[in-house]
Amino acid sequence: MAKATFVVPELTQYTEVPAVTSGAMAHSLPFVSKPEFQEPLGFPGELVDDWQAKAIDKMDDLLGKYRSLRVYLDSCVKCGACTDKCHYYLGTSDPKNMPVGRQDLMRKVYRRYFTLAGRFFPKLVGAEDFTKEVLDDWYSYFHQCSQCRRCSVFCPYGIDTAEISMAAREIMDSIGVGQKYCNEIIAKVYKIGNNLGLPGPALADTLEGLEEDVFDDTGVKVRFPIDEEGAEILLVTPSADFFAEPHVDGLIGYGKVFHEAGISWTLSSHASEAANFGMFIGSYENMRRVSQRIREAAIKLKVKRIIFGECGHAWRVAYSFLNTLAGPWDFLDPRYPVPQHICEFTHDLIQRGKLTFDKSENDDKVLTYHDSCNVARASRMGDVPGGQFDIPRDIIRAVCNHFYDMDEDTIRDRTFCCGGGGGLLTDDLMELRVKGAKPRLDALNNVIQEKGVTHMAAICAICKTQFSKVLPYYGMEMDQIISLHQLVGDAIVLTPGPDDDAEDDDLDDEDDLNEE
Amino acid sequence: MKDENKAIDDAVDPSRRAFMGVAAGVTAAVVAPGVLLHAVSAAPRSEAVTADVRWGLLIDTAKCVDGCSACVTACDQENGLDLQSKPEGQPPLKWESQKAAWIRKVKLQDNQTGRVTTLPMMCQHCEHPPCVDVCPTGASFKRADGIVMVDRHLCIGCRYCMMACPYKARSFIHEEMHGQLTAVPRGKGCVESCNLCVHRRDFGEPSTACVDACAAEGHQAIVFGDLKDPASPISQLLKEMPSRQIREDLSLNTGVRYSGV
Amino acid sequence: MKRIVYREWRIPPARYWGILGILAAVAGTAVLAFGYMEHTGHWVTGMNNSVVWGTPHVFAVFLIIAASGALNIASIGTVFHKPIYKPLGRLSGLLAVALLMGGLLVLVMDLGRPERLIVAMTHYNFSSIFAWNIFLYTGFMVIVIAYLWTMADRQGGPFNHPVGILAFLWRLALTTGTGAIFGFLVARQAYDAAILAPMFVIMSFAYGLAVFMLVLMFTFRDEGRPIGPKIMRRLKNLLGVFVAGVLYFTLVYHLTNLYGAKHDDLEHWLLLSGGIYTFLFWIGWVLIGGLLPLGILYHPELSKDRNWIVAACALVILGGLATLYVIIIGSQAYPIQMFPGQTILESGFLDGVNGQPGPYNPTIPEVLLGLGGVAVASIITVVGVRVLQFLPESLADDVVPIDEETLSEEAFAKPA
Amino acid sequence: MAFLTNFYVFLFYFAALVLVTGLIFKIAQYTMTPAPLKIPTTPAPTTTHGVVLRMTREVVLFESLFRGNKWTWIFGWMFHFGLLLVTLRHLRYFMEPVWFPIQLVQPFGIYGGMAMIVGLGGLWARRFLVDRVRYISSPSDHLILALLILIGCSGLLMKFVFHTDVVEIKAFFLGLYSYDIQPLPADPLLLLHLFLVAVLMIVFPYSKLLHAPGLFFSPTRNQADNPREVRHLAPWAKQLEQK
Amino acid sequence: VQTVQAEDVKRYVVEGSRAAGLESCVEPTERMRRQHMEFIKHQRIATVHEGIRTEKYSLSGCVDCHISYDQERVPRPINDPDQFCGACHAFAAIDLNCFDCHAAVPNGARLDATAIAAHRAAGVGPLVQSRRDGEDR
Ligand code: HEC
Ligand code: HEC
Ligand code: HEC
Ligand code: HEM
Ligand code: HEM
Ligand code: SF4
Ligand code: SF4
Ligand code: SF4
Ligand code: SF4
Ligand code: SF4
Ligand code: SF4
Repeated sequence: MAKATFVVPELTQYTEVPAVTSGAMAHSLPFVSKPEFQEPLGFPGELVDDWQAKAIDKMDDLLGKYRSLRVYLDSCVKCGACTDKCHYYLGTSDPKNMPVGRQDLMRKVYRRYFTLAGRFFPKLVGAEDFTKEVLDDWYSYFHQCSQCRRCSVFCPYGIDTAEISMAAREIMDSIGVGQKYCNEIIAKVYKIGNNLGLPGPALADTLEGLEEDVFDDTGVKVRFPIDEEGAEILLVTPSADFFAEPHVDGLIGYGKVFHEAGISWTLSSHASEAANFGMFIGSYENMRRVSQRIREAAIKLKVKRIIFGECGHAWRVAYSFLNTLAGPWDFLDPRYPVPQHICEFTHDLIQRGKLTFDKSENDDKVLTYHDSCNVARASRMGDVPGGQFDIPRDIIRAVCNHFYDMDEDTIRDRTFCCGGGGGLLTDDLMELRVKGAKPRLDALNNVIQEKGVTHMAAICAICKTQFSKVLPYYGMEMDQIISLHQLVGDAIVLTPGPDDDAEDDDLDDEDDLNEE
Repeated sequence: MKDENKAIDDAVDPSRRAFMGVAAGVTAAVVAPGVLLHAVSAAPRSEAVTADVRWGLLIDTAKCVDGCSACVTACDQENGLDLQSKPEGQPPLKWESQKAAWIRKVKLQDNQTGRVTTLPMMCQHCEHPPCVDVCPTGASFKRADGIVMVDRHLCIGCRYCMMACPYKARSFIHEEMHGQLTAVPRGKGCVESCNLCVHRRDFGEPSTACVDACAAEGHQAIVFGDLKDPASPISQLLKEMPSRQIREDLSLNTGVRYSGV
Repeated sequence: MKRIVYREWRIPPARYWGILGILAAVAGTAVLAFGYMEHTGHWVTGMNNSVVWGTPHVFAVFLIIAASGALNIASIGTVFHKPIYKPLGRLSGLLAVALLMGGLLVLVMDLGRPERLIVAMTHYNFSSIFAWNIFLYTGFMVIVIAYLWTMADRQGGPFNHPVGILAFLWRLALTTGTGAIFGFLVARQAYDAAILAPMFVIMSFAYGLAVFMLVLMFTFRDEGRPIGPKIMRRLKNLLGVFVAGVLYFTLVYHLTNLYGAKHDDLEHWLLLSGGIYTFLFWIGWVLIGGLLPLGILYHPELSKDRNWIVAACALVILGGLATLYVIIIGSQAYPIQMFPGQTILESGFLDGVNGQPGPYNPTIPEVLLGLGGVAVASIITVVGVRVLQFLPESLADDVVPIDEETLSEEAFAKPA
Repeated sequence: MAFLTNFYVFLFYFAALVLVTGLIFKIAQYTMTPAPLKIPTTPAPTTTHGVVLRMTREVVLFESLFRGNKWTWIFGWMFHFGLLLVTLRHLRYFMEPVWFPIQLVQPFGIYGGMAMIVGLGGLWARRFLVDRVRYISSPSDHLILALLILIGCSGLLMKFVFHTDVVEIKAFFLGLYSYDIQPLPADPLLLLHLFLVAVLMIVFPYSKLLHAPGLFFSPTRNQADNPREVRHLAPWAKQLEQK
Repeated sequence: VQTVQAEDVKRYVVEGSRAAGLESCVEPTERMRRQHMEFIKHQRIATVHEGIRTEKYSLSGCVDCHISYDQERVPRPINDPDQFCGACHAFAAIDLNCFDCHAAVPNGARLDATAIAAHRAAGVGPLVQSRRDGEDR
């Protein structure tokens, strides 16, 4: 178990709403970005001199660009419905982690500079000057929001604190106060093509290794192609899928599904990253720049369809924004939505009876499913609202015998964030991540106790990384979190391809040799 | 504006006073006989009724004549019940079962002796009225002087009192009313019953419409009076002749007594 | 013990709105009927000065006592410690509130002056059982809502048992109170029986349970949630017991009436020569509402078939309506005996001339109004199960708690 | 008397001006600001028709709040529904002849007034009792509640205890339409009621009361979930494209 | 429907009614305009429950004083939309249901045939008969 410099909360049967403890998380902040990570994104390297005026200008600019920001800053009535909805508040009890508390950090500045009441009666309406202290609060607390949008579900006006966090981060970036983790990664994408900075050849190597592994395992040659021009499908998947556990098992699953579908596909080294960190920092320009890589790859590889692998934030950008940011997609096959989610693809095959499963392969597991927040609340799958809840569950039921949902209040669009989303998946924020995971783990623990659940499936790279990291803090095993497509891959019954036999023989020979 | 209103029609004014029954101008004298009789002799009550009196009726069935229904007609007229009109399209028999009646004529035959009796039935003004007990809002109430009536400003038309009354004395107004008498307001949706001509009581008149009518017919079968005053004619008569309450078994101590049943 | 998972009723929106639409249409026609009766006056109904309460009251009283009976399920779970009924508690509470609302609405809509409802709520005559019932009904509503809260909210857990007991007692008082509306009418012979109040209680159990079972089976089947044979068997046996109870009380009621010579004539009339009322008594009350369902429920084969159980529940409900028709309307139609030993030859009014019963023929608006109450109760139920977690996810045999009388207290301390 | 009347005449012209121009300005501002990205909170309807339905449910039933917090929902809904009834009832002061539906709603308006007070009371209590809500409340939040409660209580007192001359009030307001000044009855409660109403009208476009129009412009609620089918592009984003 | 201009909403007392010729109502006018409903509600309890008939706020008293007549000398129902109670209540949109039950014109006891003849002779026939609200017209 990882050692903690903070007190790990006890899991409770139900997540109780804690009493307000002011300033409990004021010390939590991520490393500040260095100039070298700032500049590629078009941001000043460090805090500019007249930052206050610049920030207000930037705010004015954003208010004119984003209706969400303007309406949300005006409309909140402080009804309090959101106060107990954020997992970070529930885990840390810091009132500035209540969604409305977080918004108010910006709202007080907005009121001071943009409303009559705030200009004349600041005390009355809680308006404040944009001071250094306020800026510090911003930096701290706007990096304690995973942009999960749980607050927006319950707010009577749909006020989405994520929008406010994004705007705040963009304002801070614009005056030179960036967060290292996000900005460094985005810079890497520009340079290399993915978050992890894996160059093309390395990727090809890894994939080759995968092909071998699968072959060893199953005796069937399942291909993991990259940069193959003319393939039918371009698969864009989070770079974590290329090597990290449990992600990579998901990638194997996709490969097996494509194999069974008999459709040609390819990865791209140019767009080897599904996640788009531009969203985390609220920067339309950067988000667009990252997205354009996918367009370029699709054109270059002459694919007909684009499919996204398992990643929550990636899917939000893909489903909701890709058409806006990198569209129009008129050069792709119009019979398929652009883009599609790998789950939609698999589900469709299952529906059409194209896949055969041996469910008993998964009998060693009792499953539950974690709705990743950006899939659940910011996007969709299939053609009816709510498909994003049913399609993954249908798939799990098709490939497993034992499945139980967690408490109704913590799944579907009420799902709790894993605690690591929104650009916070960095070790400098470990305390926040551990505490923020508590509400989700309370519910998980419940089904573990009551239904004997052993594993939780998820379809988000961040969730998987976050859980494998924080589960041990709570006395669970890091491998209790798995990819949904790992389950698919494990249960799928593969049909040997035409070229399998030959190699099979080789293999047999090898085996014989080994035996001898 | 006031000045304009002051321009009154002088010709109308005096006769209007006549209706009020306050002044007796020249015109009033002409109009008088029918109208004023009632009003002039009236001395409106100015203090609350008390329990010093208890109004009641004594009905001598021996004097009540088969075929006569003067009391019923009189009550209908006095209390404007004849102003009810059958709603269009309602079958007459059904209407019979729905229109309000405060008093009714009943003809009985003794199963043993075969003797035939006729008598008028109205609210018996019970001392312990079940209708009052059950009324949820207290609309059905007993006045201090023993009159049981419905405050129709409170009545919600639930008809529970009708369920409770052992004498079927109460009626529900099933239809919209027009042209009501000033003295007897009446409207759709409330329950009502004989109130011993309460407006006459409060204007100090000596008897009820039914009593007057019976007397006018020369039958004198009904006597009205104060049951608490030993000197009143009704008390005297009650002492003289045997009388009983209908459904004595219920011990309601009715204010209406019958002799000869 | 496994935790019971409750979940909103998640049928497809089209079907949900379809159901709501139909119910709203029924409720809408009831509103029209109300408007018609209100606008023209009550002469358009079959009610008159002899039969003052008609078909709407049959429906209203049915709904009200069924409300109390529906809560019985929750009581059995909480008060009588039968854990197998616990998963049904929430639905039971919801139905109780819904049916009561439906019933009261019908009562109010039938008032001669419904706009004076506020008068009824601000002026009380405490010698009137009716006025008490207003408190009983509103109190019931509040208590059941509190009870639902204790079942659904974690913080409510500790209060579940006490509130359950209170609800149970209140419910008995309520049914007794409803029965007493009739019981105190000394004027009417048929109501002059002490047994009426307990009979209403057992009737409420039977009708409430029948309605409950229908709703349970309908909602579960529509969404494909499982109901295991174990709980089904328990429910149907319980229904059988209650139906038999109603029959038993009916027997006692008529025997005592026959025994006391003073009601001979009434009994003779009702059992033999009462026309429609005699028919409804034998065919509706005894056969449809009693013997037939009993036959089904205890038949070794039929009683295993869900469709037959549904049929039995429906028969109990139909029989219940017939029963109340006989009790409420028959007893008014039977002439009041004002002059014992005399025959009324003529009367200026419907006094039972020659022993004739009072006339009453239900009219369409009355029936529509009554059905409107049913529709409103259904709407509340449907919306309730849709937006809140009333229905358990499954009642399959392996999910429902084992029913052991001796389960430790702890099992109850934490409601699911 | 004449002074009072003139003061109120001025006050109401001014308040109405502020309210109307303020609201128009705000609404125009909201309309003109683009929403560059599709951000409906899903599951969301996929058609405009569905969005209308969702918005109706939000406005009429406060659906999200219902899911969020039952107590706040009960009180909040009571208050707003009461306020709606009261407003409808009040329309009688501003129209002649009075429309039939407004006539019908009169008696319910009174219950609406009571419900409004109860609702506001509950909402206010929560600002003291729940620590989280106490934390987020600023003085203005309390003041607005106080203002509304005072308006409601003065109104109810006029209705039930200290009657005022409704007919003259109506004449006063009808007169305002045609600059034909009619005397206003000088009943203190009425003057208080009207003064506070004018204050409410003036602060409306400058306070959180903007939530009423705001809801209709909230992108998480008013967008259809169809980004894959329809390309959604804000004008300023289009310019990026041309670069 | 009558449209009342702002300037003439002041007074509702109808021309040709007895009130039109008098200085003031049973209470000062300002008071009546605000309080009349309280007065008559109080009166109705006193009358119905205690039998007190002399108080000045009797509803039949209001009708008697405020009623007006048409050319035929027939009284106009007081709750008509252009009559005293009716006009004001329509303006203020207040439901006035008293006259569902109460006579909206002075309507005393029935006259017998001789009295009617006497009235005819005196030339006040229609006037008196109309007390039955047109019943005998
Ligand atoms: C003695 C005759 C008389 C009786 C009885 C009477 N009123 Fe009046 N009423 C008047 C007169 C005269 C006025 C006009 C006073 C004025 O112009 O200032 C008036 C004015 C009014 C007004 C004010 C009308 C306006 O336009 O300002 C109201 C309201 C009113 N009466 C109601 C009633 C009610 C209710 C009753 C029954 C309790 C009643 N009145 C009984 C004579 C009477
Ligand atoms: C000056 C105009 C005016 C006239 C004339 C007038 N009323 Fe009213 N009346 C009102 C107003 C205004 C109210 C309502 C006051 C309030 O808001 O409570 C009212 C209320 C009432 C109420 C209470 C109604 C309720 O639902 O609370 C009654 C009863 C009533 N009036 C009877 C009469 C009768 C009877 C007459 C005719 C004799 C009459 N009024 C004439 C203005 C008038
Ligand atoms: C359902 C019928 C009904 C309605 C509606 C009704 N009343 Fe009455 N009212 C009566 C009856 C009946 C009496 C009793 C008369 C009697 O006992 O002489 C009465 C008596 C009165 C009296 C005392 C008699 C008098 O002439 O002064 C007053 C005052 C009165 N009502 C006021 C009102 C007012 C004000 C309203 C409307 C808000 C109203 N009533 C509505 C039936 C009604
Ligand atoms: C379309 C119309 C409106 C909608 C949908 C709406 C919705 C809401 C909702 C959902 C809330 C939060 C819940 C609560 O605290 O009650 C709220 C609060 C509030 N609303 Fe409205 N509202 C509307 C119009 C108005 C108007 C016209 C007013 C004022 C005159 C108003 C005054 C308030 C106040 C004062 C609060 C805050 C209550 C508190 O402090 O807790 N609303 N509104
Ligand atoms: C210019 C606008 C307004 C005028 C002229 C006005 C006038 C009045 C008057 C005269 C009454 C007394 C009604 C009676 O006696 O029957 C009243 C009552 C009342 N008013 Fe207002 N008012 C106004 C605006 C408001 C507003 C904006 C609110 C709410 C926020 C409000 C809330 C109430 C309430 C709750 C009552 C009591 C219930 C009722 O009688 O409807 N009023 N108002
Ligand atoms: S978006 Fe998620 S993390 Fe951010 S404030 Fe809302 S609930 Fe909290
Ligand atoms: S739920 Fe919405 S309106 Fe309520 S306090 Fe939170 S952000 Fe503000
Ligand atoms: S008037 Fe006299 S005699 Fe005639 S029916 Fe009546 S009580 Fe009998
Ligand atoms: S006779 Fe009937 S209505 Fe009359 S007092 Fe007795 S119970 Fe009441
Ligand atoms: S009908 Fe009227 S008087 Fe009779 S019980 Fe009901 S409320 Fe009372
Ligand atoms: S006392 Fe009067 S009200 Fe009663 S029956 Fe006789 S006439 Fe009718």
